[in-house]
Amino acid sequence: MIEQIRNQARKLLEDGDVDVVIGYAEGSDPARTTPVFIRKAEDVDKLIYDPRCINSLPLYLNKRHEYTRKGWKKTAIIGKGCDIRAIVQLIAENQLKRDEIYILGVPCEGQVSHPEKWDGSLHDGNRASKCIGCDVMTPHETDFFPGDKPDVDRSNPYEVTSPKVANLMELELDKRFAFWRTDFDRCFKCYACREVCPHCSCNVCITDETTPSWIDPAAHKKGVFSWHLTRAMHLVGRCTGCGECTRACPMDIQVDLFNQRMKEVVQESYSYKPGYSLEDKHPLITYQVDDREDFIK
Amino acid sequence: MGKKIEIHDFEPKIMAFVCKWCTYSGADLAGTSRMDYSPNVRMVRLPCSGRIDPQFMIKAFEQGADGVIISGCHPGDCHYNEGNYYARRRNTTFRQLMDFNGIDIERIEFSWISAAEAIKWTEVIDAFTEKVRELGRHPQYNDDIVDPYAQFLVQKEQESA
Amino acid sequence: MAKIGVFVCQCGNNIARTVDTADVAKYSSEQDGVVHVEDYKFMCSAPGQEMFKKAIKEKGLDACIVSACSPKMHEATFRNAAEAAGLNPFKVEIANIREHCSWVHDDKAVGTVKSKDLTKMMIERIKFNKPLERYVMPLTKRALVLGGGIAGIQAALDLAQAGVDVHIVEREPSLGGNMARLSETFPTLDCSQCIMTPRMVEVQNHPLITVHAYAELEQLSGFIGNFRARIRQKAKYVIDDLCTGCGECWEKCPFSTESEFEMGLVKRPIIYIPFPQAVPTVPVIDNTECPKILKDKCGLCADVCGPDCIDFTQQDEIKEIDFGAIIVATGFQLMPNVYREYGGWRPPHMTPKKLTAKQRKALPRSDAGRLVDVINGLEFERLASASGPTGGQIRRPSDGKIPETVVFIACVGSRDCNKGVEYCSKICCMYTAKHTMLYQHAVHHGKSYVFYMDIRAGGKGYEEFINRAQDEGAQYVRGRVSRLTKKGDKILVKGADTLTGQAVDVEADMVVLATAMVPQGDAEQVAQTLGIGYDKHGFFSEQHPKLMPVESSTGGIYLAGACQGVKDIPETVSQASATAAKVLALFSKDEMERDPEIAIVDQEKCMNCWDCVTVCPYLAINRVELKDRNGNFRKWAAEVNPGLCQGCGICNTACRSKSIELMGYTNEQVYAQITAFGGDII
Amino acid sequence: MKTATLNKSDIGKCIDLLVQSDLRVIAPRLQPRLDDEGTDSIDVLTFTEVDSGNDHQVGEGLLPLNGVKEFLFAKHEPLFAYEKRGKKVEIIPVHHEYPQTVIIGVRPCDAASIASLESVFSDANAGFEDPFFTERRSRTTFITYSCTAPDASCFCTSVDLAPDSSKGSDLHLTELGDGRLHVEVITEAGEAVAKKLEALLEGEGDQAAREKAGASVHEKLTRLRNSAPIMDWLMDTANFDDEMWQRLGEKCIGCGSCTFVCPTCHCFDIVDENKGSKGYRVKFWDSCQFDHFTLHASGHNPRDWQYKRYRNRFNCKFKIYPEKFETQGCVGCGRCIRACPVNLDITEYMAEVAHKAANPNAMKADSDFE
Repeated sequence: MIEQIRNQARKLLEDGDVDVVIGYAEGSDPARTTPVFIRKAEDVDKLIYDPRCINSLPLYLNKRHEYTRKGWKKTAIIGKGCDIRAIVQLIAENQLKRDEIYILGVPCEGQVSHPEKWDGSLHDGNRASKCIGCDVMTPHETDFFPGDKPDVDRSNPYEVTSPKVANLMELELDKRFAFWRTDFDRCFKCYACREVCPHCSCNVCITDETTPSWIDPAAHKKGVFSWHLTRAMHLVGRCTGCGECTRACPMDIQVDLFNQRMKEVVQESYSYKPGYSLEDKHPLITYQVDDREDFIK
Repeated sequence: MGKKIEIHDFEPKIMAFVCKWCTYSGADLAGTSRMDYSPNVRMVRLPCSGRIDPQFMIKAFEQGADGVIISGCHPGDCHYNEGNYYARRRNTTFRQLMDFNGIDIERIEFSWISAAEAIKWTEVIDAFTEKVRELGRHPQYNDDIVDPYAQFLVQKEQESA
Repeated sequence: MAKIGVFVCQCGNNIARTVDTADVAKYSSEQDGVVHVEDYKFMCSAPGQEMFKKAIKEKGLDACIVSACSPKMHEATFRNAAEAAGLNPFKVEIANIREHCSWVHDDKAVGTVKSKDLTKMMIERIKFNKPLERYVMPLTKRALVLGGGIAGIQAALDLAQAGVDVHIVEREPSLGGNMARLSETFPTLDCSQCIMTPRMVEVQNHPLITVHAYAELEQLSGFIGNFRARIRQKAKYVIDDLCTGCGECWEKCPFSTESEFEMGLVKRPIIYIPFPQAVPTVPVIDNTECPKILKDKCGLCADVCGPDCIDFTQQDEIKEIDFGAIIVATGFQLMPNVYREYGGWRPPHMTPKKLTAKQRKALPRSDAGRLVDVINGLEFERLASASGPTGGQIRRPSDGKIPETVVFIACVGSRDCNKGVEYCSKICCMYTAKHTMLYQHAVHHGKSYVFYMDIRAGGKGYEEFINRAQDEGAQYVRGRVSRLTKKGDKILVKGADTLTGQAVDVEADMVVLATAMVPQGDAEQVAQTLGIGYDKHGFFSEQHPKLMPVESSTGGIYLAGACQGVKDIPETVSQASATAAKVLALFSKDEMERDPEIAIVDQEKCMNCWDCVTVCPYLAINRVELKDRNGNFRKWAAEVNPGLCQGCGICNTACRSKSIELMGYTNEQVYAQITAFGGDII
Repeated sequence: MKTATLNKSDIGKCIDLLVQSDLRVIAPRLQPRLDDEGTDSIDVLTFTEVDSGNDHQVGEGLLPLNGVKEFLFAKHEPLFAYEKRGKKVEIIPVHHEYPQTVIIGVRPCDAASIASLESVFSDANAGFEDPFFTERRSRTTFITYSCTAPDASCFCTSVDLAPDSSKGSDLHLTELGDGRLHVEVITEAGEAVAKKLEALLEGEGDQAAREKAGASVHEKLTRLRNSAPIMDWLMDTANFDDEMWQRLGEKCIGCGSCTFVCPTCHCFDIVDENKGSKGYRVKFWDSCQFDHFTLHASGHNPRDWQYKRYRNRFNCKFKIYPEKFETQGCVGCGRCIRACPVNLDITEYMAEVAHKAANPNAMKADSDFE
């Protein structure tokens, strides 16, 4: 499979159809892989793909990484299904144009949840929870796909597969708060969750704003709580569930639980799943006259 | 008129974000009609419920608000046609988010109050004040979020000793 | 350092009774930035305002808080006073301590604490108030009326009589619209043409009105006061200025097709005017039918034309004209698809969209098995009209026989959630009653039955009119018709009388359907061209259902007539006049002044996700390209058009990067107000 | 130097003894977990305050996610409070608590970082003494524990440290492999703590066994780099614009994780947290990896692209620290490698620089970057 991808990448580079191929290469230790930018046809053999390739590469297509993209007119990118959802969402949000991107889709069998859990194979004990019930293991929007692309029914609603979300929802309110308080205690506001997010595309993040400073920059509870609430709120209906925010967190705060819960809410309330359509607008900037309002007096 | 205001041990602090066309005018009408309602509420006048950013609510709680009221025109009555529909969606999701964070969403009240519904305004304020009074001080926000450095202002005895 | 003045009003005893205003003033004076306080009996009185102005001038105040009544009462008063004293009016804020405090809390201690807090919140807020200048924009005093029916004609005449330059764009070759088709009008039964045609001629002759007949609006750009319309003048193949309207050409034309104006009941020539009284009386050549244009054969019309005004090489012409306001009066059509439900047959051109000659050929020509004598209301109007195909004699379409029994069916397609539209078409009860009368007057021995659901006759003289119809012989049966079938040369109407609970079968010679009024087939497209809202049926949405019923959601575009919702003629005419009044009000100034409390974009921060563009109810946000010093493209950014922005702030909230600020309600102002909260509550 | 031995199983008792003598004890501890965590979580081991000897992971080989720097250089703290009244601004002092603290189970790499931080915050090199840091440092005692299980990301030997180094330590423990620990008292503060633990300490330590144990761990390190030529290479200003900075750094996403987990990163920001007309002036951690870290008010940003920010970080560790503070900037704990979401590896930079320094005349690699 990876040979087909390499050949296609080689062809694209040789023909000058793309300036760069973004993919994965072996990392600095055996459990890790690293993003790589292939500019020359002879380098395509560096490309690999296996369950260690966790990174969400569309991150580099985000405008925040303008420098990386400097000089690239057309970019080929290796995408597993969930990453392609991120690309699709970026296009829907006008952060990217479809014709700037050449998507090399890969069939995916799931990803290991964290490099530290890699033991040479993928199994139930280390498969990321986002991969359970994934409907884009065969990706939906590709320019190249090795082999046949079977039709997949993607109409099913989003399903929360992380047991932690369900666990938390079952807890009493104050227990749930206590859980978050302990977790957020570790947060020192490095903003890795923001920087790895393919959808955080503001030029100036609201938390770096000082006029006014909605979110206190210090890592006390006030600052941490409002940061995580704001981050989650800004991703409502936009998060495509790559789970990178949790993986990137150096203190292992599971911030993507918020996103998963909100995806469930958005699905229940507005039957919307982000990352499947190049045109659809996300639910907070659209409305139906008969939206639910059971909480309104 | 003439309802004597009874001061309780705990008086909740309530912040209201209201649309200037409907709810603010409804509250004005309550005044013109000399209705009586709980004095615990402070209002921020905004052009439309669609202008109410979740950031406002987070900040209000950080400021020590025990409850927050959001109110605008009824669906279909928005002065700007659709602002309240966006507000409704934003609040549906924001409430769920707060709930998932373990923050009691009983402390966020959303209601549609038209410029004619002075009575509804007073009822909403009175009922919500009573509800929040029973809920008590905001346990999640008051204890360690409102003023993260309060303990630094008190000189500890052993230190001075 | 701010120099804030705080003016606490006692409002006689209205505030002072439950608020210790002196204490509020003292408390305010201790606040950061406050340099001047006053506590006065009536701030809004002349001496109060003088005191206010004097303090601004003498103390050099750069912001003022008036703690008094609701801003709805006196915000404008104090802002004007500030302006007179040389202070920017938007540096004045009202702390509402009357309606929101003294009048609702009957306890002086409580009222005083709350008043202090309300004032303090405003003091913190006003530190971030920016001085704002009202926008002044140019204004093109020319109005565009879309549609030349009665609504458009009325609006155009009203405007022109007030001295406004008006252009009417009508897509048919003649003005007149649907009203020109009517034979008589309810409830007075006066002749529609008699009241319509003089107005059409008046429009034609008015020096300030320009009629673009056989033309369509192709594109609209700009905003209130400054629209630019691209109008496509379809090729008529007849030179307007030369044509005398003598009629030689259309009388000699050897080819024909179904007449749109006559609802396909008769044929018209290929070079034609829709009806004899057409205005302008310039024929057009139907380029989908004309053999000269299609295959270069014939050309007889050019031969017979005296003034030699026929030009087969004519092309569509694009005109770009600037307007300041637009009145949309595109009217309605009758629901096109109901015939099939009732087994009826309709002339091919009445399919929803105009078909090409080829497509039309493919349609069955035969009426075998179809009920030709099931017609709709407008077709009946033509049959009853003295200028219609039958010269006013009511004869059925199939064989021209005078029908002895006519069944009228009300609510066809309307009030029908399953097959039609759910709304009540409103005028059908009245026109059905009128039809029975026209029929009874023409065929004295005839029998007419009306199957109805409810009679809705709310209007001046309307109920009386229904009674009169019944008195004149129309038999009203409350019930629905289940089926129409052919029985010999008659139509068997199977219905029910729900009042007696019995089945009612009528063998009718002709059936007239009171078909629902629906928007024009391309209404949604028109709305998108104009950038105005429309509902799920395609009716254009008004700005506010009660208070702004003739404004569209876009500033400077007004709605008249049935394009906004079902209406009868008097309502349409009054709405048309209302739009004219709105346009005149807009045009009454030389320049447009716009409220500065609108959104502005920090274009460097903008990350062009266009969420703001999506949420803006007024299409006030444009996408613009930013250039660097060398004129090269740098980035995209949003830009708010101050002419369109109404200051709702929805974009402000939708913007995640906070690159949009709503002036007057900026994030900093609200933030300051919130952070001032948290003191004593009671 | 005084030495002794201690049974490894008595560490819990040590903690209890220290807690009983009113000391704040900080030890590596696993965070509590929910019943069903799912596969996304990893074990969260952090230095946290413990209140008994039953709940700790001292000597279990793992490296805590956070360093110990947050106990000396707080994540955030107020400098003073202020209130604007009328035309005056009143400064209200804040009172910090500096409890006597013992941090137990500190790895040698983390302990070495304390020495580095000291030279930033309290040494004459910096020209300023940070009272918050020095106050805390003077009240904190470090009990280090020789590393037993370096992982694939560890590289302390590449920066002149060793898994059993006692640099920066007050009291040093080394496993002897027979269930006993070799105890070395290094400073007076260490001695004071040792005195409190006297009941558990026995006789003399076994210096030879300690050396042997240390050497055996030494061999487990796989990530070996030569850091010797790095500083000189960096001092050559021509190398500031070397192509490697862009080539290696282009995948960096600027998340700042590396700086926050780094035990020697010490940048902070100061803001006023306003609440109406009063508030606090607050100091909190900042990161050179953020785009606005060097953003000027004019809008100019000297480190305008991410690779320049990472270049700064590398320079800070291997040039600025040794040059300005005369101490090492990198202690080889490997946290930045573990934390990096895109596997940007500081040791790859080290290897590249060493290679370039060794081959100064080598042909310049065919660069993709202009």
